[in-house]
Amino acid sequence: MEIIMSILAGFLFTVGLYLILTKNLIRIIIGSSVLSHGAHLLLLTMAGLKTGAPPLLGLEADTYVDPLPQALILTAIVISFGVTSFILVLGYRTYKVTGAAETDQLRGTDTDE
Amino acid sequence: MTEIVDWIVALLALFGAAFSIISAVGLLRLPDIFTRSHAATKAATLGVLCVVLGAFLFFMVHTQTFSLRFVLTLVFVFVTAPVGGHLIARAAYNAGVPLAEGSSQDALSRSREENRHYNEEKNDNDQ
Amino acid sequence: MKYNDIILQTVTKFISFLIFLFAVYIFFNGHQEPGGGFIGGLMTSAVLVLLLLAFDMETVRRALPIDYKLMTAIGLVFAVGTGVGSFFFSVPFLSQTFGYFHFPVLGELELTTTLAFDLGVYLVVIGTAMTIIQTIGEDK
Amino acid sequence: MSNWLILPVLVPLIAGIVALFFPKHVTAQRTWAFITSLILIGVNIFLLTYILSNGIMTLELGGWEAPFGIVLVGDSLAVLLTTTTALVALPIIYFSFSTIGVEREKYYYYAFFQFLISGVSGAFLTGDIFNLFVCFEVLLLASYALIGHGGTKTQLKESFNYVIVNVVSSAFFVIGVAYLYAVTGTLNMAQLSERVGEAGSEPIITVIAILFLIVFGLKGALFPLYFWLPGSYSVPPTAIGAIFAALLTKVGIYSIFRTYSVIFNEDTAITHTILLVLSAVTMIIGVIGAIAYRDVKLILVYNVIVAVGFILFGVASLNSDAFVGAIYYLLHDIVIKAALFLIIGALITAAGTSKLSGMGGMIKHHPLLTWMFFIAALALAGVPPLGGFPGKLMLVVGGAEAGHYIVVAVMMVASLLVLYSVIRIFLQGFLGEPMLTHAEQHGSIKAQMPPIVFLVALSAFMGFGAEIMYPFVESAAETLVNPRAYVEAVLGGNS
Amino acid sequence: MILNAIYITAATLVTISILATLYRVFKGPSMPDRVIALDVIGIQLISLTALFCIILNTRAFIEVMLLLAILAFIGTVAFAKYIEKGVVIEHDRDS
Amino acid sequence: MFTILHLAIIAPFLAAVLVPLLYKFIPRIHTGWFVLIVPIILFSYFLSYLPEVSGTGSVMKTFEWIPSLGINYIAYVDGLGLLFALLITGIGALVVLYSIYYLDKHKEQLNNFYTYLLLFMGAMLGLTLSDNLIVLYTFWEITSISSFLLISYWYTKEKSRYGALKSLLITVMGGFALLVGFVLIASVTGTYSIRGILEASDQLADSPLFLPAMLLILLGAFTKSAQFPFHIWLPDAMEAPTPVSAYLHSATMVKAGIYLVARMTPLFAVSAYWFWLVTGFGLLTLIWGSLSAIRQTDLKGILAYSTVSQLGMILSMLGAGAAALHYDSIDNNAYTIAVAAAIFHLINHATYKGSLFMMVGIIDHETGTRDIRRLGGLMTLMPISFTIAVIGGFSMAGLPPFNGFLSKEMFFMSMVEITHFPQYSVDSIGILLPIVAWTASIFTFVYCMMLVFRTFTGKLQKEKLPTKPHEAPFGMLLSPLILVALVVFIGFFPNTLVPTIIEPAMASIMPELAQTGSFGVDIYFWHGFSLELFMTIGVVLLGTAIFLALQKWNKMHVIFPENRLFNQAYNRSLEGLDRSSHALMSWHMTGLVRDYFIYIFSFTVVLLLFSLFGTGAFTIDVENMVPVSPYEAILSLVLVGSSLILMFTRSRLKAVISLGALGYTVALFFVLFRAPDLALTQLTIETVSVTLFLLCFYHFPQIFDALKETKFHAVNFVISATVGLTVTLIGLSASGTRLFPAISDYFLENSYKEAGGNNVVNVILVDFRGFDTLLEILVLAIASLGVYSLIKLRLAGGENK
Repeated sequence: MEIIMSILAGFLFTVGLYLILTKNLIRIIIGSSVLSHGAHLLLLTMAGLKTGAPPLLGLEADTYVDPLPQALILTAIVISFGVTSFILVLGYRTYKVTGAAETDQLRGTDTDE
Repeated sequence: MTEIVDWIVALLALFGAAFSIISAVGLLRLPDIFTRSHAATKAATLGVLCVVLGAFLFFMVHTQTFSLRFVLTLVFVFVTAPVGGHLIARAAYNAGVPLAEGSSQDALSRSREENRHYNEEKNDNDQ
Repeated sequence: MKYNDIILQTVTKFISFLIFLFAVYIFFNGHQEPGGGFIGGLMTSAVLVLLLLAFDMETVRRALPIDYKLMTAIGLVFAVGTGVGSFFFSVPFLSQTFGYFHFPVLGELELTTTLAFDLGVYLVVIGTAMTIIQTIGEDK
Repeated sequence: MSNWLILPVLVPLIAGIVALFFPKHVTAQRTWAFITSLILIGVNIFLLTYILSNGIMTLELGGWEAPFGIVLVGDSLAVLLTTTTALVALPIIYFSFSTIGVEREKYYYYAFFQFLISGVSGAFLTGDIFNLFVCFEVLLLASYALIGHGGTKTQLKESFNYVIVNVVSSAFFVIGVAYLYAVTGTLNMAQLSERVGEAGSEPIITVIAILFLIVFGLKGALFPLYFWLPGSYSVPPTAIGAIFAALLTKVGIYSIFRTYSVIFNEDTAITHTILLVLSAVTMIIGVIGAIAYRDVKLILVYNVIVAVGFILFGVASLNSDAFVGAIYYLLHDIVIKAALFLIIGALITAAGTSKLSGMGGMIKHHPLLTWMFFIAALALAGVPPLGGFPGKLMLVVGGAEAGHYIVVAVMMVASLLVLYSVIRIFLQGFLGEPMLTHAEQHGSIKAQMPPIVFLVALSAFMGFGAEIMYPFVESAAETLVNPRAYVEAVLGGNS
Repeated sequence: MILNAIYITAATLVTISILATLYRVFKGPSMPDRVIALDVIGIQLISLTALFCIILNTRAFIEVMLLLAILAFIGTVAFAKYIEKGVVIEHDRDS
Repeated sequence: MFTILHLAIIAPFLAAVLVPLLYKFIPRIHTGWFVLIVPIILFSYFLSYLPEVSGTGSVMKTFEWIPSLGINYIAYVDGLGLLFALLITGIGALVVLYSIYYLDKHKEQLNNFYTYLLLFMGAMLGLTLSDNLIVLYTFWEITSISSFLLISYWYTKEKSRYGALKSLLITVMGGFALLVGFVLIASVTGTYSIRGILEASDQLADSPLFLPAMLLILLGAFTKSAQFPFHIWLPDAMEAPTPVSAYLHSATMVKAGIYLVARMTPLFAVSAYWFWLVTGFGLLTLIWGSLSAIRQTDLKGILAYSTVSQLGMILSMLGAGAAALHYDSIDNNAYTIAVAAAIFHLINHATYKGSLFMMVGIIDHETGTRDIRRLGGLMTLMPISFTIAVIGGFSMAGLPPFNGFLSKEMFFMSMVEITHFPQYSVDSIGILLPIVAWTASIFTFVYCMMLVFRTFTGKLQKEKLPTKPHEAPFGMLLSPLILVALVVFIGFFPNTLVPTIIEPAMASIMPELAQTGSFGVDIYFWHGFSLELFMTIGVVLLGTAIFLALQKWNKMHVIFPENRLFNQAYNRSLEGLDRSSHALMSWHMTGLVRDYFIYIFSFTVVLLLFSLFGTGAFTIDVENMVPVSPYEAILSLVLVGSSLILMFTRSRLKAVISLGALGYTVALFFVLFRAPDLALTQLTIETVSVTLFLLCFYHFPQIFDALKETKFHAVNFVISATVGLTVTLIGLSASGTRLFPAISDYFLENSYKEAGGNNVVNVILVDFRGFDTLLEILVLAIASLGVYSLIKLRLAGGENK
């Protein structure tokens, strides 16, 4: 399973980065979202996919899975939500103000004023 | 007792899975959006009903807990699935998605004419 | 022509109340079962989003006149406040404590300072999600 | 007592939160920001002196013992940096009063600013690698908000690139943490240090070290990861550009300092060679950039990159002299970059353009500004006895000690070209035929002078008063050379 | 043991149907088709989660099921409104 | 301790701070008068040191500045230092006096001028009176900078700025070399104190760093002293006001290099490289400078090249003097004469060159031009100036009875003497040395004659002069008159200088020899019909011939075409640097974020894969892995499928739908891996995000729907796939190398006991790692406020439509 998960994470990275490498703003934003999914899955995998109960002590199981990475991923998910929403708005503001839907239209800092 | 329930649960699970498959096949094979919507909502809800019921029984027997949340889930699915199906179908119709070729009549054709101007998002519909 | 979303709106009225209760439940139960401030907050925002979807910005605003930016700030105050308290008790920053109290009607209940912290999280999450959605929605 | 250690993070945090409640009262916002920055400086200086006499200070947040909870570690290096941060924040805030514009001030400018400071201080203090990530996100989000703040065309053009690059680097940060956790099973830097030490020269750790180098290099604008920097630092208003140039890359560099001295100190052959080569190339590419452009902002921005190379050269040299040099340089660079950005901001205000070709003879109407720039430029190039010198000297000493003569030579050439690049601004912008008569001046810069003078004086103090700073710098370098003390302070030496 | 095998088979079947539904998301041809497919995926996910609960013998995911039900609905509504009107949240419906 | 000596040294700096105030508040009095006090007081103060340092004495006062870095301000007055201190303050006083008349108080920005000048004076004093190398270096850089400021004093002139930049770049380059050289020395000897280093000189001599350190220090000295080929900055520095030239280029700035060479002689003179480099470059500069001087038409240009040339001469003498250090005692050590000659000439050069510069300044001031093609016949109009010019010029040419003659004789003598030196193969090729010296002297004679006669004799061309020429006011003539008086005085009574100044200075240069007795220097006009005398006569005869011939042809440029090789090299390299760096930058800084990512990812991948396989870190550990269930495999396919849709879709709505599907699948994976909280969060966030995407789509344009240019991009794919592969490989290796147990058991154990929570993940979030969460909600808050201000705050310069 670790192999599959690692490959999956790698695959999500591939897709995310491929999208980021395109010039289209929306695709880039979506790419960043995919990328963070990949990172989260990898973090989960790296913590070890131990068999055990979910870390709820109320279940009174013998073994539990590692709760720490879950907390970390939760933090990371929430952060990437914040970032994604910001970048989304940034993207459309950029489009509205500069008229650029592709990053190659965002070149040149000195054409202002 | 537990054994029997377990078998029932297994059976329910299989049924649910079968419904699920049916709905998926329906979704794949049926000719247009409206018929597909039918397959989706009907079959899937039934599938979910079976499986969740199974789980409900399973835990009732194994952990002696009666979890209201299973029921709540079912209620939710049953309340929302038709509304969702309705909304999409209406949206599809208003967005001008064509009916299957064999459809005999389009009951809402007049209202569709009136709604032309809402269809600016054509590009969303595949090329 | 206008669409009437009677079906949607009726269902929403019913459902959103249920979800909200569920969200509050999940929030309070977060220390023992899956849930907590984040999920509770997000679910509450989901309710609000549903309301916005079914009705419209103005209607919802009239029904719930909340400044979500302020809500975010208040949430932060809650979260930071539990930490600042530690200065007065000379325990490390953000130390949380809990105890079991007996209440007349409810019986034995656990009360923790983390609840205040989590409430902060809850408020911030709602505030954030709704500020974002509202500002985008309002943008012409 | 140890709770004091949270204050460098908490003070700006609370300041920012409180500022959220009255966004439209500009005067109140200003006063509040100013007062809290003053408090922040006081707190930091107190901590600094306290640490110097009592040794490394730790704060186990929430009262959870060290490897399990999050621990803040205040060693000299960290607190020196937070202090410098506070010292730079104050003048920049003051500078903002007159330059940033009331509109921006009404839209949470000071709150973002304070959150940025909070995140930066947190990144300096934290002793937990994941918490470092979170602190990074705080400062990044604040920087995203600031870089696009106001939403002018140029700003938006660059902010998107900036944000997306940092999003990618954050993703890499997360997977770096993931790998590290897989191999070592912990997040606490002190315990990481121990465990990596026990593991010996495990090759996978080297790979992870390099991944972290890339992640921090991206934040720190190391070659070849600096591409995002020039655009994004040159577009926002001066005050924002100043705080970015002063602090943001430094956080990345600090993280390299920290991780490479505390955690990845076992197998240095590969990592530090890479670091050495990269630092040299970074210097070169930075000066090339600084020379290539005729836009004052861009010239300065590329100088930010040069400094990155200089400082990392100290890390790559791996001896205590080099570390002393790197820390001196790092601290001074924070101050001088802020100063130069503010000066350039005032210059642009006065000249109405950022192009060198459009300005000249500023000395005629703005002699004080001229001399401030001149001194700052010399300090930047490391001309004694100004503030840049002790750092540069010790870097050379350390580099020579380590036998990296070629890089020392590169560094000297780079310094010369740095001087060339800024002196050109002086010659064309400040000297030369005045382009504008007094009546044509584009705006008064009187209100902008106090922070500039303060920062330049601070920079000069860092040169003349190098002796006063030395004990702090030395003990900071000590923790880098010998991370044992750090580990023991955190883990209590018993685990 | 055989029970477990049955559960796993059921789970596998449901996953296969998800995969099939995903094909509909991919294929379209119209946007509402995709949305319907997504809605179905949501519902199938509920089934799958319930099966996981059984397989893993844990009650931990009941909330997940409930949430899936809620969110699938919200998602569907949002998509439907978007397709129909181009705008998800109206500013003021009465004006 | 901070003593009066320290105070004296930095006094000019303190005065420099006062100057702007004086200028501002007492505008009626020429600021120069106030400034004049400083060098006069200092001069008399340093005179008081004469008795103390006579012989081998010295005074040392330590002020601890940055002791931790080994930087102490040690003021050290010995013969050499005092000589310079007196020159600096003495000539300084005269220059200030001169400038009071030269610079108009209404037209000039005197505050700037005197601030720079005082800065410079202080720097020179500090430089020559410091025992600590770093402090010396500090002052060294300040001289470069203040001379930069002085040269660019008339800042509106393009040429001033050009000259200033040139001198700054060249001298600072030398300065940096010097710094590294000092550091190298200190890394061997462990101290920055010159005293200490001299004591450890044996240690240094054996070190492999000896040669690099020496070369670096020489580079510093040569650039400062305008030695070939670094002399190019000096002629351009003539753009400075003439008092500045008189000061910097006669007595101070350029002599700093000489000072350094003299200072370092005891340390490095044991090396053959030192001998040949110093002597060789000195002579090369001497001849190059004198040849170049002839080509000049600008009076100051002539003086500039003459300075270059004379400096070369002094340096060559110092180089030759290195031979003396190969002997243990003064007896039978004929080479000490070279050192004596060097010091003597140093003083002489300061006197006559100072007066000549001032004379040129007067001419410039009174006639409005310095071009010798327009000048001529001023003798009758400006008799006093003419006298000054004659004395100064003849002294420079080496004619009796002036001091220049004496030192020139000694120069010849030492050059002849050095050919007898038995080492370094001087006996074979050394014969070149006197020949070069002699040839150069001929040209020196020629340009001196040009200077004097082309200006003052011949026909007066009034129509070519911008202003009507007349003699300068007395105040302006005073300083040069004092200097020429010195020229004459020293010429007649050279031996007054010997015990007071020359011998103590020699003792500093040759400290070990000085221990063995007196140098016994005796300078006199007539020492029989020696070789030197014939050399001088030859110089005069041939020089006169050439001068007259040149006079007749008047086309010296035909014989000596203007050679601007090194200037062009400098200009071209700066231009080239500018252009190529611009080209390089615009080539790779395309402004396109995709390109940047390509660079970044390529770099990342190369580095990571290299280290992964290079160090043998790659392992796969199949042992401890969790088995795969069929539905897990299929679920993975779902994930792959939905991301593939994302990758190739052309419709943004399709993209968002599949993004939603992807997110839901990820949530399901969280369920699979027993993370209920994660699954819940992921689901809600995914839904809210999808809503957000849909909301934002309203604001994106219609054309945006069909995502343009979606054709498969092979390069992008290869790069992203490699990154993905790397991530996978490292992931496999990392999960295959679990070295330690995770710390998480603690959380499981203590979650209920200590924190009262059963949901460990939640307890970690709000309690164990509550700080993370605190900052995390801060992130959220910033994001929302950021979004708010992005949308609501629209400043001018935004919004296209």
